[in-house]
Amino acid sequence: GKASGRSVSLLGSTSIQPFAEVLAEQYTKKNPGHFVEVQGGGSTAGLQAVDNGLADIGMCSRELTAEETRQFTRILIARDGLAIVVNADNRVAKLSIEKIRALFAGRLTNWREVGGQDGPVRPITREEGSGTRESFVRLVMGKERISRRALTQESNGAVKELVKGDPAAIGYMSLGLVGKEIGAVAVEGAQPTTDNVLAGRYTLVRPLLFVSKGAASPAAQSFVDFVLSPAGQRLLEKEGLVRAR
Amino acid sequence: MKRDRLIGAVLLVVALSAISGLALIAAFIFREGVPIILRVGAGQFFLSTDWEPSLGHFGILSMLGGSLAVTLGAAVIGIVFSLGLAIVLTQFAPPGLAAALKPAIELLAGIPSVVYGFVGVVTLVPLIRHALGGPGLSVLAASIVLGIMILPTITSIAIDALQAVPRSYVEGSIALGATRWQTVTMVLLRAARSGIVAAVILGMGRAIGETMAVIMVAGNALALPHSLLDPVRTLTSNIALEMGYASGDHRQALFATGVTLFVIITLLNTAALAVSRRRAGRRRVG
Amino acid sequence: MQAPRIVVQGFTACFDGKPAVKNLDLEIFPNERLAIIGPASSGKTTFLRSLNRLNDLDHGFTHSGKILHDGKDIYDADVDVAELRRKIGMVYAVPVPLPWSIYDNLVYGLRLAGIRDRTTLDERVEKALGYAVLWDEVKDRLHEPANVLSGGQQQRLCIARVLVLEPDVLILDEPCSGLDPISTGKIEDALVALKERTSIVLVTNNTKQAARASDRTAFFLLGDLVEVGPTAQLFTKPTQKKTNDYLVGQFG
Amino acid sequence: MQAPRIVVQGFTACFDGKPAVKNLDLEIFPNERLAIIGPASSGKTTFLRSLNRLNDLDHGFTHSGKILHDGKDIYDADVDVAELRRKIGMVYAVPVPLPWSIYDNLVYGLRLAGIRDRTTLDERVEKALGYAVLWDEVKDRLHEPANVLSGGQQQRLCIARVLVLEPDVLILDEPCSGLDPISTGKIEDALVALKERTSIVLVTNNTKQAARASDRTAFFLLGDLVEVGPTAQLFTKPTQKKTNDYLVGQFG
Amino acid sequence: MRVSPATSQRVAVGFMWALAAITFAVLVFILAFILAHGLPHVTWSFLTQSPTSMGREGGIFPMILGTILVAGLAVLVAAPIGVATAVYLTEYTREGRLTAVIRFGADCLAGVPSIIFGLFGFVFFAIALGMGLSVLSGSLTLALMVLPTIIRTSEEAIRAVPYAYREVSFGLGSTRWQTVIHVVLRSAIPGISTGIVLSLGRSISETAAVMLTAGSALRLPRSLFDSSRTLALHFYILAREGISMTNAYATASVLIIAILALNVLSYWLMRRFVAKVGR
Ligand SMILES: Nc1ncnc2c1ncn2[C@@H]1O[C@H](COP(=O)(O)OP(=O)(O)OP(=O)(O)O)[C@@H](O)[C@H]1O
Ligand SMILES: Nc1ncnc2c1ncn2[C@@H]1O[C@H](COP(=O)(O)OP(=O)(O)OP(=O)(O)O)[C@@H](O)[C@H]1O
Ligand SMILES: [Mg+2]
Ligand SMILES: [Mg+2]
Repeated sequence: GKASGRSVSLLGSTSIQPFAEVLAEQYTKKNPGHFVEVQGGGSTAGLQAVDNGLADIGMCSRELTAEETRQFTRILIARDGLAIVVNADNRVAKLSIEKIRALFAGRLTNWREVGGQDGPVRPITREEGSGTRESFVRLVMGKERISRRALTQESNGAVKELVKGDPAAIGYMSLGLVGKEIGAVAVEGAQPTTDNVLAGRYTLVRPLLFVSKGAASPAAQSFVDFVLSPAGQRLLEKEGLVRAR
Repeated sequence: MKRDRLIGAVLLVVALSAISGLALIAAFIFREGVPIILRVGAGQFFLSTDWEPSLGHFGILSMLGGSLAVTLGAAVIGIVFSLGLAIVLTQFAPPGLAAALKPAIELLAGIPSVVYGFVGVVTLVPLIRHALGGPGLSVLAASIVLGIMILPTITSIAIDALQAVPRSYVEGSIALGATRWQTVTMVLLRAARSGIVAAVILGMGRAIGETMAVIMVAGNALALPHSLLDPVRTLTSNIALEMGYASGDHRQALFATGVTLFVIITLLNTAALAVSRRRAGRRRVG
Repeated sequence: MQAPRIVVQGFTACFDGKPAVKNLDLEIFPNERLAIIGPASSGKTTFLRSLNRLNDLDHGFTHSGKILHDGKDIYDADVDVAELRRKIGMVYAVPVPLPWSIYDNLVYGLRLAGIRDRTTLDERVEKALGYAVLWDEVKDRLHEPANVLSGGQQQRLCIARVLVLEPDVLILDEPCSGLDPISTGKIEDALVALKERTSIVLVTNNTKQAARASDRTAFFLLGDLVEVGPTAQLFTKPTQKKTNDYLVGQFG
Repeated sequence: MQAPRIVVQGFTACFDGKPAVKNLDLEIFPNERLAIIGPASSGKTTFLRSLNRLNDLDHGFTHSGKILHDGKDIYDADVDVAELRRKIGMVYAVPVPLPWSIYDNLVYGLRLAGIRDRTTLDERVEKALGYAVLWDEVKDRLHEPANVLSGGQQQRLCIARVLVLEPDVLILDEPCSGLDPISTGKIEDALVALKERTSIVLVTNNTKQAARASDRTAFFLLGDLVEVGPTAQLFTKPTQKKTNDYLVGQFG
Repeated sequence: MRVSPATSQRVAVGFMWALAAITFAVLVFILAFILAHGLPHVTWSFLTQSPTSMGREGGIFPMILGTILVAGLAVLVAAPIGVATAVYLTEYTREGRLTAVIRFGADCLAGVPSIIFGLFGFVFFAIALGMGLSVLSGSLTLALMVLPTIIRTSEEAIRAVPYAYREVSFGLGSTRWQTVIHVVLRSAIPGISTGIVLSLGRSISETAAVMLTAGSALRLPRSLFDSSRTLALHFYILAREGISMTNAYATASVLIIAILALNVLSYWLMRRFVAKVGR
């Protein structure tokens, strides 16, 4: 619910939610008596919640639209690489953006066409409205649409599980969550690493945002300050994200 | 006695308020959902397979097809298993064994749907992927999981229907030299037909309304399925998947999906009720 | 006297271990009408249902002793129970037409016995309805639902449904208990005609009906066969005090 | 002769418009045992249940005519029905102990009447059990569940449960129909003792019981009161042919 | 050749027994699968600690509390309304258009999918009534959802009380209300409780509706207006986000054991009820 006094409520992107939880945990440890409530729901839901007062801070894992930028205060808390992931047995190790787009659009339907083994391609996408998906569409798909035959999963974890089990699968997900059981391909020649993101070599990057309506409440501001502080940023980096600046 | 009348009035008010919940639900869902159907056009909304909310395309035909496919699949599995169980438990199992097995079926109904979905994803889906090909997440997987989930509903109503057949019919048939199985097929199933049909319809209602398990095992692709091994998205998963993110028209379109679901379920329930009422009516005459 | 059709020897029937019929000895002859009377719970129904093994349906049922049908124990393992039940036709206290047409009710037993030939079916149906004094009343509406018939007609239909199978023994459990005097009369008339063809065992709680409609009468009490003898004799000079007490209405 | 306790004047009772009791005139006197006999569906039960207005529970029930209890029409608007039902105590064909202890069954009516005092309750219970010839059998187990009693004991418990309320009239609907001869005898004995205290109306389907256990007998047929008179007279020389037919067992 | 009736019976019955065996094998498999993976991790500290780093570590105490609050409150709200409705339907009115309407409403409500309840709860309780994503929104939504079950089972339990009991009670001079309280409800209570326990089970298992109404906050709720995550939703999130499979299994085990316990309880109540009413 709507928080007051020394409590802050956050709602929004399920991609940011895990990190926000970790931040909240540390924050309340440092500031006893403070209370941080973190909820999922999705990037857009986060914006709405802020708009209708359901939450103090919205979490958004995509760039704001022009209209949204006018409505909300935007706070960049970190950046996240978007990894293109395939099964561990898949020989394909690098792809161009053009090829990725073709694979997800359903124009390329056999792994042989991109240098892999003979076999069908099964793109896995995220649900409509997810920040990850919108970033992916903006960064990769452009005007083209994701194939309607693509499997839709509602979380990074589910995408990962599916890619882990299915040799034909290709998906996209938060770089910080890839782990070792699946492969992340190099895009346009750049390996998906934090360093490459920082250096601007790996181009599939999206912002992770906090948004508030007007000026944040003092309690909310105090939490945001913590997140942007070196301690907060270090925490995020430990979780696999790329710091805001 | 006057006090009794007052109490009766109070209870009536409570009963009506309980039921007004339904009206309230209908009102809210319709208010949120109907406008967009009108705006997009019913033909477009129901008959187009193009669902691309970011571009303003709202067509739910794929989801209708998906719901239909998994519901029919679940019904087939549910019917076969439930009828078998109901017949065995009421006609062939020793009373002690039947009494021990019935709570087990109820337990099956108590398992949370997220658990069904989860177990389906980690066991059934890889099995299908390896044995039959395709992504595993499929109409087939969803049908099996849903079939198991609605089995308790169908079984328990079918058991009631079979038990409602007068014992004298069974005895009459057996005294004329029928085996138990002949009695089941020629007398019992015929006499209990409407009850069983009602059970199946209600079971299908359950299946079409189930959400979490389906999200996990159906694959949620937006295309109409061509085979049992294709992934599908159902009406319910569409709502649950996108609700969190939706705003504006998109959100309304999801409510419109809810309206569709609501109407389908209400039709199914009415059908089930009509079928079972016909049975009751007939019994009174007989 | 002819050889008995059914011989019951030391037969005991129990439900869940509790005896309902105790150590019964009784013979049923061809072409006789045997009435069984006795107060409630004296084991009359249990005995009848033992004759066509209908009690087997009850999981708590056990028995000892023998029931010989034409010399063969009906409880032997190699007996075809379905066949037996068609030979020992049973009619219940409440008429129970199956929820189908009159005709379907009548031919059900024949179809179960594997008879499919339409002409045979029709012939047998007409004959059985004749014996049950029902042909005239239903011949024009054989394909109407059986439950539109009156109670008395339904009961005669149930008798006809059994007669169609040409049973050796016809057993009836209080067949007139729900009927009016006129229907009762018709059924009693039918029984007179039928005894030419089968043995009849009639359980009745109406002693006057037993007196009217039987050749011999057996008196059951609490699972025991107290006395059996020619009807006229049993009603006028019973040999047992209990029989006398029952007949004068001391209890029951 | 004393003034009648109950006067029934031109009373007709209908269910869904169909009369079950027609234009009945009958008087019930203090300290008498009135038996009501008649075949099934002749309106005996309907009449009894009209006396304590239990028929009111049935939505299809309508009535005309009067039933006066101590001069006051029981169907008047200002009658306290609960009070009336305690004054006209009813016993049913099947013993229905409520699923509680024997004691709780017995004091339920008193508690409803607002009596809470433990000593009064205990006294009344003991007295009522005495009249119902049950005290000795249950005095040591008043707090056991009532349904562990035998059928006959349960029925006497039901009688005691009514007697506790010290009713003006005790109405019994075939109270012995499910009981053995010994229990039946005990209940008939209890009725003899009770007539000193209340009027008794006993519906029975056993004409011999009516002959044994009543002072006057009324014969109902299809909703009509055919004949009423002293028991000895009605059974030996009935004035109506129908009564005679019924008594010799022509029908029923 | 005509297959003999005895043979076809043997084949058919064999087939149906096989179906029954498969069904129970599935049940046993699901239970064993979850419990085998999860039970070893269900420790005292797992039950009593708060989760850390999204539930990757730590326990599930806030979810246990949240589940108890959301499901308990739902039943607390629904039970009196449901029982009162059942009493009205069975004791205070006769069958007619009104009862038909009420029953039809209840039947429809019973068929409405939980996701629709979720949608409704979200727009009505959370937004229109301003309760936000909270324990209260969630439990009121669930209350509406389990109401039909409670009405139905209470009605059945009440109808199973022999009509003769009521006649006896009226015959001894009771009013309708006294009969309802002293005779009808007293006898029907075990049956009614069965329905209530089953509803509790349904509330605990529900995921879609609570996800949209009670939210998914990980912290202990401080009041009914705070969001709280239930066990079922926690399990879903742990498993789907791939946060921690061991904790997911352990959470599911706790959930399953709670459901098992409730089923045993309802079974026991039902046995008592049958013994009492003597059906
Ligand atoms: N299916 C059964 N299970 C258990 N006990 C039974 C069963 N059928 C009969 N009994 C018991 O067996 C005894 C004899 O009952 P039975 O029905 O044979 O008597 P009856 O003479 O036919 O009585 P009625 O005149 O009431 O029909 C009774 O004590 C009865 O309770
Ligand atoms: N509650 C009711 N609703 C409709 N009709 C009823 C009701 N009670 C009795 N009747 C009808 O009223 C008539 C008289 O029935 P009643 O029960 O009074 O007869 P009875 O003499 O007590 O018969 P029995 O000896 O079978 O108990 C019957 O035709 C019966 O069908
Ligand atoms: Mg009998
Ligand atoms: Mg009666």
